[in-house]
Amino acid sequence: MSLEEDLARPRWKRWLFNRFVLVPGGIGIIAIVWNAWVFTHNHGTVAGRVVDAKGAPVEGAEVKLWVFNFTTFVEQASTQTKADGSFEFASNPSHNIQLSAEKAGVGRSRIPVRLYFQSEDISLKRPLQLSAAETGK
Amino acid sequence: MSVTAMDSSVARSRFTERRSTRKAVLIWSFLAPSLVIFLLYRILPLAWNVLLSFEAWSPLKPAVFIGFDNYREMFQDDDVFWQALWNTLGIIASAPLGIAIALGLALLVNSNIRGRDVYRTLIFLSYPLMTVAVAIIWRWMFDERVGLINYVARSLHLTDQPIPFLNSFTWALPCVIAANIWQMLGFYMIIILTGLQTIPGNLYEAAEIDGANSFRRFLRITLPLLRPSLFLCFVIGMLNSVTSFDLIYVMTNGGPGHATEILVTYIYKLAFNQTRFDYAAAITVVFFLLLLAVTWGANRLSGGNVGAVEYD
Amino acid sequence: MARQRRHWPIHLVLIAACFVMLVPFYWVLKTSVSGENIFSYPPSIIPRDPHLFYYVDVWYAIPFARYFLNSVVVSVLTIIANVVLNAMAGYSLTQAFAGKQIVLMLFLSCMMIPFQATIIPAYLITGKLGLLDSYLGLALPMFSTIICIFVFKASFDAVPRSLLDAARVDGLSEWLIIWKVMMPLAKAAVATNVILSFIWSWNNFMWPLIATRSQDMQTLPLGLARFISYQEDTTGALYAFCIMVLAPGILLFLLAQKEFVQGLTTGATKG
Amino acid sequence: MDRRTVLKTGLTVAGTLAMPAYLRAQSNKKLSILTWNIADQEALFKEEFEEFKKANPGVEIEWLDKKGPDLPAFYQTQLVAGTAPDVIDIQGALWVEWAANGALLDLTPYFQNDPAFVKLFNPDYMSSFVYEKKNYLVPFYVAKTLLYYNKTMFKEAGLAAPPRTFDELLSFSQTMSNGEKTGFLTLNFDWLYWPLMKMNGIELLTPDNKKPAFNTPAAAALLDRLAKSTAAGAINKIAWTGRWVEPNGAFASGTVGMLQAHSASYFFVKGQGRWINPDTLGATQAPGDWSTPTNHGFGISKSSKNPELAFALVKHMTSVKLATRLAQIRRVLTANTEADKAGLESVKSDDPLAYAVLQTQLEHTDKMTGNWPLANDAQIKEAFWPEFQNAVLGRKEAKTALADAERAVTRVLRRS
Repeated sequence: MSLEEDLARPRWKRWLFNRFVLVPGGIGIIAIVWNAWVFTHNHGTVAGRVVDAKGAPVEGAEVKLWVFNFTTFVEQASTQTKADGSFEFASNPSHNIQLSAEKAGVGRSRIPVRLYFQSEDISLKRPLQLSAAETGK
Repeated sequence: MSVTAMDSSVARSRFTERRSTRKAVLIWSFLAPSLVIFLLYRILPLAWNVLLSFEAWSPLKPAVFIGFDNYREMFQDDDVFWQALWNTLGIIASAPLGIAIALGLALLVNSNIRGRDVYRTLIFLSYPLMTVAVAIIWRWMFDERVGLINYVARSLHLTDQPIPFLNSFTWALPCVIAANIWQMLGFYMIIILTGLQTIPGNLYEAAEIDGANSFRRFLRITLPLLRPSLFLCFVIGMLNSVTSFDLIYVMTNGGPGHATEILVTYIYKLAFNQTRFDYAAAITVVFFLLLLAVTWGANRLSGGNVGAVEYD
Repeated sequence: MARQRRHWPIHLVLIAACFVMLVPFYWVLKTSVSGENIFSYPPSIIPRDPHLFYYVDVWYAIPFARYFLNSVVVSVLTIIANVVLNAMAGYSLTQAFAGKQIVLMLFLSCMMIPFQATIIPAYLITGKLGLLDSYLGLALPMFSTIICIFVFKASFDAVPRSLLDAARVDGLSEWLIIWKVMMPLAKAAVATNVILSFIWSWNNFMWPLIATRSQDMQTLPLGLARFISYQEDTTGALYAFCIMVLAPGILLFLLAQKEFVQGLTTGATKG
Repeated sequence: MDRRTVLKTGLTVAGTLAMPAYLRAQSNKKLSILTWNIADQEALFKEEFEEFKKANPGVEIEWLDKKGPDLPAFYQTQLVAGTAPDVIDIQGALWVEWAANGALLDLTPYFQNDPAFVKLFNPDYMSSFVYEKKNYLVPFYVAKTLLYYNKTMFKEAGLAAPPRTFDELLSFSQTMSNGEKTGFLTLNFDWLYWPLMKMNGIELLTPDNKKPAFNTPAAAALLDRLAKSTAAGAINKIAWTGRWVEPNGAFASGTVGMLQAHSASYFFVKGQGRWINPDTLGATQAPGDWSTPTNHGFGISKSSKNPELAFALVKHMTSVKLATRLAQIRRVLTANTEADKAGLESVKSDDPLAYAVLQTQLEHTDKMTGNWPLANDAQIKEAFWPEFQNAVLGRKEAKTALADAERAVTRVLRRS
């Protein structure tokens, strides 16, 4: 045994650096990092902007947050857009949501949003564009 | 307690005697845990089934002895039982097909070619899969509308109409068998490879000197010496296939009609969907005897070695 | 060059075989990341607008982490018990003793009892042992498997007699002989045991279904079976779940396959 | 490590692994409830249980949920072991057998004590839970079959309205069938295809449920017609071979004119078929307004140690308030009249099509068929269906098939 140990790497190294430790270890580290990310980014804020057909911000549009429940989307919260057309929800609980925006005379819009984990903080890159043609869902 | 201490102090004969009783105790105590588990989860339940098969019973009702009525009904009146029996035998009969394919592949990856470990790994990969998942995968492959197999068949104009594989009385059983062979193939191959490795190379050399061509060498040397491995393949493969319930349960649930009903699924349905535990028990007993007979027959064919994996 | 030419048909056949073995995996993997309606015809070979959201759906549709943990605990228990118990039983079968044939027959016939027919008595027995709805109760019926006993037996049989006799002359007890002489030579059998018992316990469906009561004790196959229920069939989430369930098994196999595939095949030649 | 230590640690490990999860349902105030594949409503149930626990201090509730096909296996094992859950949610006709075997508690006295509670429910749905004049279940959520039709295909074939008679049903199907397109599909599990028989006046059993009554020339003629239509492609073969996914999926693909199925199909079909909107999909009663229910009801195990408490829990979960919430969240009807009204109201604006579908479930509840209270329903089904299937798929002469089915059904009836 002793001869072998002299020749090979130290025993602790052999126990530590083999694929049976490294692969699960690697997966474990990825899981920890991912969870750390999730814990710091799960406040449930959903932010975005609403614009009209020409791209100008829409103030006072009613934005609704719909949360997926079994077969359909259920209304969870609603808010009004500010002067610059922006809106923000603070406590989205889900990972599969839809946002709808509507303002009388301007039009409406509804978009699905998929998140990578529940309550993921997100700021929409593309604004909701209201159009008169969009009816219902 | 120490054996070393006794070694020097005890007379030779006494020593061997004590040693042999000690050894018997050791052997049986080594066997005991496994035996207990088999007793609890195999033998006792089998005995329960045997008793129940002569009774009329369902949960909450007292058992009544009815003699051979369950067996009489099974053999005389129950068409579904016969269909399930034939389907089960069909699946048993398909095992040699899978083994033949595996034998071919094993011979190929046993040759000295590059990347053979990669081939071995890839071919074996289907065996460790969860059967429920395999069933879902194949259900999806055979899907009538967007399954890959129908897609390929339609693209190549082999058929104009999509074939409803798993809903067809003709196709359902072959499809289930194909999925089963797919899953077992790697396992068969590994067992056969193990067997191939035990064949001494000098036998081949001698045969080559005698001028036997490779086909004759295969027939005269490989096949006979592989018999234990092939037997093992057959027994394990067959038992795995006919006692595994998940694949058919998820793929077809025995349908359409009873086209893919096998004895296990029928037993399960009888017991739990129709509350006929007594009758299901009778079928279980017949099923057990059937498997015993088939295994015994295969054992005779392979050269009568129950130990099956004796390599020496 | 001559060798290359001789081998290409073999490669062709093997590549075709591997293709057949792998295509179903691909088809399911493709479906699980497809962005399009998975029921539109013709199906696309390469997924359009691939996304990972089906996996997110699966994660939240069932307590995936909890089921996963349960499956792991049960599998680990099973693996340990299998390696130890099967090695012991396998060793016993290499020795000559009265009643060996009966034991062999018993083991073999035990393989022929379909589990579905034993559910009720098995449940009652587990109940009597007080192990319902516990990890141990889930794992116990699979603590020893016949095939693996035979694998160990074959492996021990291949250990040269001379080596054992030498060890006995050295005065090693049977325990030490097994532990120090035979087990190191039976690495392949251990690997086979680990993989096979893992497969069986990881895949077990019927027993956990019956033997668990609480949500907290469910295992992954139960989650998968629940997933087949009607609503989820309409999306790729079912296939995402398949992939998530299969991944650990495949990973373990790929990690241990060197010992398994190579060990199993080369180890036996020594006999 | 010597042997003894190994053994000892082994035992300790085993003990700790075995102990914590094993909690026997011995506690006096413990209720267990087993539901049928509705784990998706976990949040709702948890809330309901919390409320119940607040109203009944000291009560513990164990909630179990099993998938449909697995539930019978689980429940029966529990029955044998004497640990059956106090409250169970049962679908279809399974309960009759369990009631006949003495597994379920007769709820009639509870109903008599509480007439106000009984009045909450639709009497037709309520009466489908009666066996030998005793009430065994309280409706949890209900569904019955209806006829979905593909308006686009109707228009293409020049058909203005859905069929009102069985003859129209077949002739419309024939008109719409063309190449890959077929006219009609039905679900076939349980007795969901039975409205087709009932439309033609065919009964399964004599009124006393003692003898088969289906082996008549009229039935043979009907099976012949169905077989011919199937062979001609008017009726899709999947109607007789598929289970749940296949027929719904085929209809969702947009190539089938009509689908006879219950309301749950709507959500499946909608999930798969992107073509579906109020202009393309219609929902109406099948000809003759016949339908077969597949209901869910709560029963109480006879072995329950706290039947009073269990009934209180059932009452709580089917109360107007909670039934309304279930109806709204899961888009089902609960047979609780007030709750269904509220549930429908909330669906109306959001999903008019779902409204139309659910509306059919409240109409013609007096014309339900295929829900006979038979103690050996499953066995009769198993005896009858394969022969029916053989006949309509043209694998057997209708007359022979009916005769064979009669023999098989008689055998089942005689056995019990």
